Amino acid sequence: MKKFVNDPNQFVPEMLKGVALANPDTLRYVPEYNLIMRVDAPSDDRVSLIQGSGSGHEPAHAMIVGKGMLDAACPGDVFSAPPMDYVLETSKMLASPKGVLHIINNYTGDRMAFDMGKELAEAEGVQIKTLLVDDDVAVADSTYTIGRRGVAGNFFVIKVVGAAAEQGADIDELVRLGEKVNSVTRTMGMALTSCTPPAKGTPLFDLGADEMEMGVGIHGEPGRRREKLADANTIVDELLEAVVTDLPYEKGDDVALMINGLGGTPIGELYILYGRAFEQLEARGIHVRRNYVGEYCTSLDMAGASLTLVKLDDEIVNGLSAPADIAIRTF
Amino acid sequence: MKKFVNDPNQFVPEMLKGVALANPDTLRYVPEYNLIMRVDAPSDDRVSLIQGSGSGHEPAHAMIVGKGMLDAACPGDVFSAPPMDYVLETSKMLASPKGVLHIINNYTGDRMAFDMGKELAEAEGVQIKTLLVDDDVAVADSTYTIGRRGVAGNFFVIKVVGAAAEQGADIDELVRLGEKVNSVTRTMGMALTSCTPPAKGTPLFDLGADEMEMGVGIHGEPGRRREKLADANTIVDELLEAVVTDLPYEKGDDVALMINGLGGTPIGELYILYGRAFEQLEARGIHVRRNYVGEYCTSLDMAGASLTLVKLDDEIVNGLSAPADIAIRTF
Amino acid sequence: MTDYPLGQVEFVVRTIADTAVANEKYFGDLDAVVGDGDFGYSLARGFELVIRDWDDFDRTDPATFLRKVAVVITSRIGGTSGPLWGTAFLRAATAVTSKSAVDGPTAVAMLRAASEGIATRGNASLGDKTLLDSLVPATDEIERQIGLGSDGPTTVRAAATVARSTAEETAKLQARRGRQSYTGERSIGSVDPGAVAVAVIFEALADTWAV
Amino acid sequence: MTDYPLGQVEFVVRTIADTAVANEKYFGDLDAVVGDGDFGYSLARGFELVIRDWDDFDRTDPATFLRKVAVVITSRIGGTSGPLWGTAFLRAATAVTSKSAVDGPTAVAMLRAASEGIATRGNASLGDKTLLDSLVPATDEIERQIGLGSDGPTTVRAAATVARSTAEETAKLQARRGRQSYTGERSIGSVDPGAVAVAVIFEALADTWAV
Ligand SMILES: Nc1ncnc2c1ncn2[C@@H]1O[C@H](COP(=O)(O)OP(=O)(O)O)[C@@H](O)[C@H]1O
Ligand SMILES: Nc1ncnc2c1ncn2[C@@H]1O[C@H](COP(=O)(O)OP(=O)(O)O)[C@@H](O)[C@H]1O
Ligand SMILES: [Mg+2]
Ligand SMILES: [Mg+2]
Ligand SMILES: [Mg+2]
Ligand SMILES: [Mg+2]
Repeated sequence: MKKFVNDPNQFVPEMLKGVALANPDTLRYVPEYNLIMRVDAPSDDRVSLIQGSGSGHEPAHAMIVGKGMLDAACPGDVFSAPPMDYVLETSKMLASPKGVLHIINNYTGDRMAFDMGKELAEAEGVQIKTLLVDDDVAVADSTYTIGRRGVAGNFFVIKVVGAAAEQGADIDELVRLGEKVNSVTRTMGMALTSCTPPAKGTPLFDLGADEMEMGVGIHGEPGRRREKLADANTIVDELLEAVVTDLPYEKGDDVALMINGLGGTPIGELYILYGRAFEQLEARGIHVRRNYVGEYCTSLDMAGASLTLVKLDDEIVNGLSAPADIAIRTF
Repeated sequence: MKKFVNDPNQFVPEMLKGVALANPDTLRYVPEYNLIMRVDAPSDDRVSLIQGSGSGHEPAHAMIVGKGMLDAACPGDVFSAPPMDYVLETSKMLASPKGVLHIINNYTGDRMAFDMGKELAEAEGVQIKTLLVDDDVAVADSTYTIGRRGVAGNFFVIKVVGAAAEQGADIDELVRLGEKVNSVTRTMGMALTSCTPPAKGTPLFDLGADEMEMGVGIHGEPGRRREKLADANTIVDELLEAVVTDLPYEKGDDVALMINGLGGTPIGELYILYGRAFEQLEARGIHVRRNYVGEYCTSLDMAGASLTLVKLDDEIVNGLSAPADIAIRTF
Repeated sequence: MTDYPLGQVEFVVRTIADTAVANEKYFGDLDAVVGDGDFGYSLARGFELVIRDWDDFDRTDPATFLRKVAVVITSRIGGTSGPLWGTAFLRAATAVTSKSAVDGPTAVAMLRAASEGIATRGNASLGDKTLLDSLVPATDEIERQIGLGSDGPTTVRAAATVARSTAEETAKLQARRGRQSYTGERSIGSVDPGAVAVAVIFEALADTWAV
Repeated sequence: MTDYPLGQVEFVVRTIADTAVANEKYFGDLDAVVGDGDFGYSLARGFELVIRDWDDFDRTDPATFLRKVAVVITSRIGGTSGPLWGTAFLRAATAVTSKSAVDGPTAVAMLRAASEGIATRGNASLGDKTLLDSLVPATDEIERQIGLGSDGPTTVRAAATVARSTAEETAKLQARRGRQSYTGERSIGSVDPGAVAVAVIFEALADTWAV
């Protein structure tokens, strides 16, 4: 395993500690509950936004805590939903008179932990609502599964809801806004390589030298199908076809386009994907008004990328363009 | 080769095109010379800052063109200095009455290309000065080599000089400032894995499963020595010892600390390194006043990291905290 | 089982905990085939805490003991397994409330309660390719053996045999719950990690069951 | 060489270009050992352009032709090789200025001028583990063969043999120039890519030299 790691069981706590040390003026780390929170939260004037999910998706979510985005993140271990306890304690610590909003990606484990944590926190007087993100088009919404998975699209939901929360919007308004953003957001990802969880020490799955996994999950779950490795343009075209036809996005639509790296792919390659996606969208008459090229929701060290579209309107654009102050920054 | 690539020979142009498409309001791409430039450059009020080097180090340098940083980048192919022609034409296109500043990393190929390009451009009336970056402590300054290599420290030189250029500083002042920043900046990097240039298609060198390369160059050049793979803390301590003792940085110093990912290492791991480096510096009485955790100067898809320290004073802090508007951004 | 004041209840819990810790890698590798590989890690980290706090659990009666263990599991195991296994222990506790010892029929009632808790919490039915697919048939077998008048070791060994064979048979099923379910038909061909974990636990019990 | 209006000069340039393109991978792999792996790519991309523009070069005389080729190489080959090889071609051009054909002694003068240009531009001396370490001894051998009255094919073959053996001997040297030099003593044990490229070019010339 070629990783910067000391004790694999301390991988997540050491990472969180690093994030807090790098942002002493804005973030606080509570080791008991894997909690990263704004130093100025909870606030009486603001609904508290909490996101929890497995770790290994950084910068999601521990590194997007800050003014204008999350009030707190309580990540679980790598690729595991946080224990119910973390949800409960985080909800209590972040309790605001305006309420607490749980923003969760649609996975069984996360939903169970948040459901149980919510119930217990409510019993202690905390007001809580839930926002589910399920933007992944790779997995069909069938009667068997619990529905689509939540992936990189959570960035857009959190960004828009975070901007409104910062303005003092009430919790029902935030739920409406978040559900709206989620409803116009679609993503599909693919993997060129597997990823290696630190505690496992070996790749999660095997991909042949000439294979790729289309529709891979952000926890390395297999996707739609394994295909023969293709060139960058072919990959973009396939992702785009799946995403565009799903909502569908139509001629004349204004969209945000995200090319999200999965952790092991350098940014130069992401811009190659971006160029192709931009041109293909223009050819379909779909206009890219905002773009996001980089890492937003990763799968540890996986080489691969996901493509997200968000259909824009004025309300969403306002939220996306609002300032925010999080750990991920350039200067 | 697990990469997003179409024709490997078009890797760099396609990437540059993507960058320009993602920043239509601020950047222009001139394919003939691999040139990415600000749409508002050259300006009569501003010295033009140009950086050229091999590609494969993204975001350096094509993605740090913009207000407050570079006016243009003319990257060569992956890991190859740009041809002299690109330097010449870029210098001519960016000619400002206040002059053109070449910021280059200290490598033979880059120096030759820039020397020749400068000579020819000067013959056509362009005023040019040169700023050399050579922050890498891995390679000793001997009579044989042309001296230290320039690596991730170039970010700091460009950031501070870029801020001053934006304020209208004249070219001699920029040279003074850049040389000062360079003189208090030191870096050392290390690799957990090799990297794979797209045109080569196979890893540049072989590293055993239990080996790492200390002091690796950003073009995958071998470093000080190959060592047995160690844990994150041990690696940080070794990098830090080399960097701290080189200037040396001393008790009571205020510093900026950069943990730079080499392209294949996820940001979660970088924060583990940051936490350790921060604590070890504090233990030495050296105070981290600014931090930079992420990718600034990479080696394609190499897993690895470099550690940079900059000794701060008010002038440098001013330059580092000035705003800038480049392709790499979060929103 | 002489070390355990609460006898078989404690012995069973301890065996589950030891088995979970000892099989971290095996269970994780099973989950990596079509899942996300965290099953072994999640169980091991949670049951490690059960072992750490072992001496401090309130042992007033089996129900109290099981309830305390359930809290640790629910609150500290991440992933889907924390809520599922925690619920199972909680429901088993409820089934033994106010009894000071566990006889055969009570054991069956506890196992049934645990299965129903998992089914409810996970919205899962038999055949969905989950741990229920070995836990339920193994429980049926225990009930059958008790009806036949078998002794403890015979009963537990028979349950282990059934758990193993039904766990192996989950390979034929398509996953309809958990992360594996996203893969649709590709989940067919590999066994369910949860169902195998149940079999491994029953086998560990059978290997050491005394009376 | 009947296809070439300028005879041997053109034939040599064309052989260098063809060899560079054909050996892209080989030269790149050599550079990857202790350098940065771009040598093959850089040469190939540059000489590809020489081939592409082949018919359009001004062929007024050998010097003009070489100067035009030098501009393409200097301006379009990246890395260290662009400036070095461009300078070599430029200096060779100067050495043949105002001559309409190239005899033996002129060829030697051109090669000497090229080597000196490389040495100046790269601040390199013999023994620094660069292409000079095969180019200079090969030039010496050509001069010796001309002194012996050898014919063209014999002379070129002898030069190729010397270039190859001296290129192999660079493995013993520690690199003092170029990216390899950063590795210090670790560069000992592998041949210099530039020196080998010179040998491969001389061998290609020897294989096809007609008169
Ligand atoms: N909804 C569910 N209901 C019942 N059992 C489930 C459910 N989802 C998963 N399981 C069981 O849990 C096991 C996987 O656990 P774990 O890896 O911890 O969860 P996750 O799928 O969230 O990664 C599966 O093998 C299966 O036996
Ligand atoms: N300073 C120099 N002087 C002369 N020859 C050099 C010098 N540096 C490198 N070379 C030659 O160039 C070859 C490497 O070329 P190339 O890979 O294009 O350059 P770089 O070292 O910049 O990657 C070396 O094998 C050596 O023969
Ligand atoms: Mg999981
Ligand atoms: Mg090079
Ligand atoms: Mg799992
Ligand atoms: Mg090279």
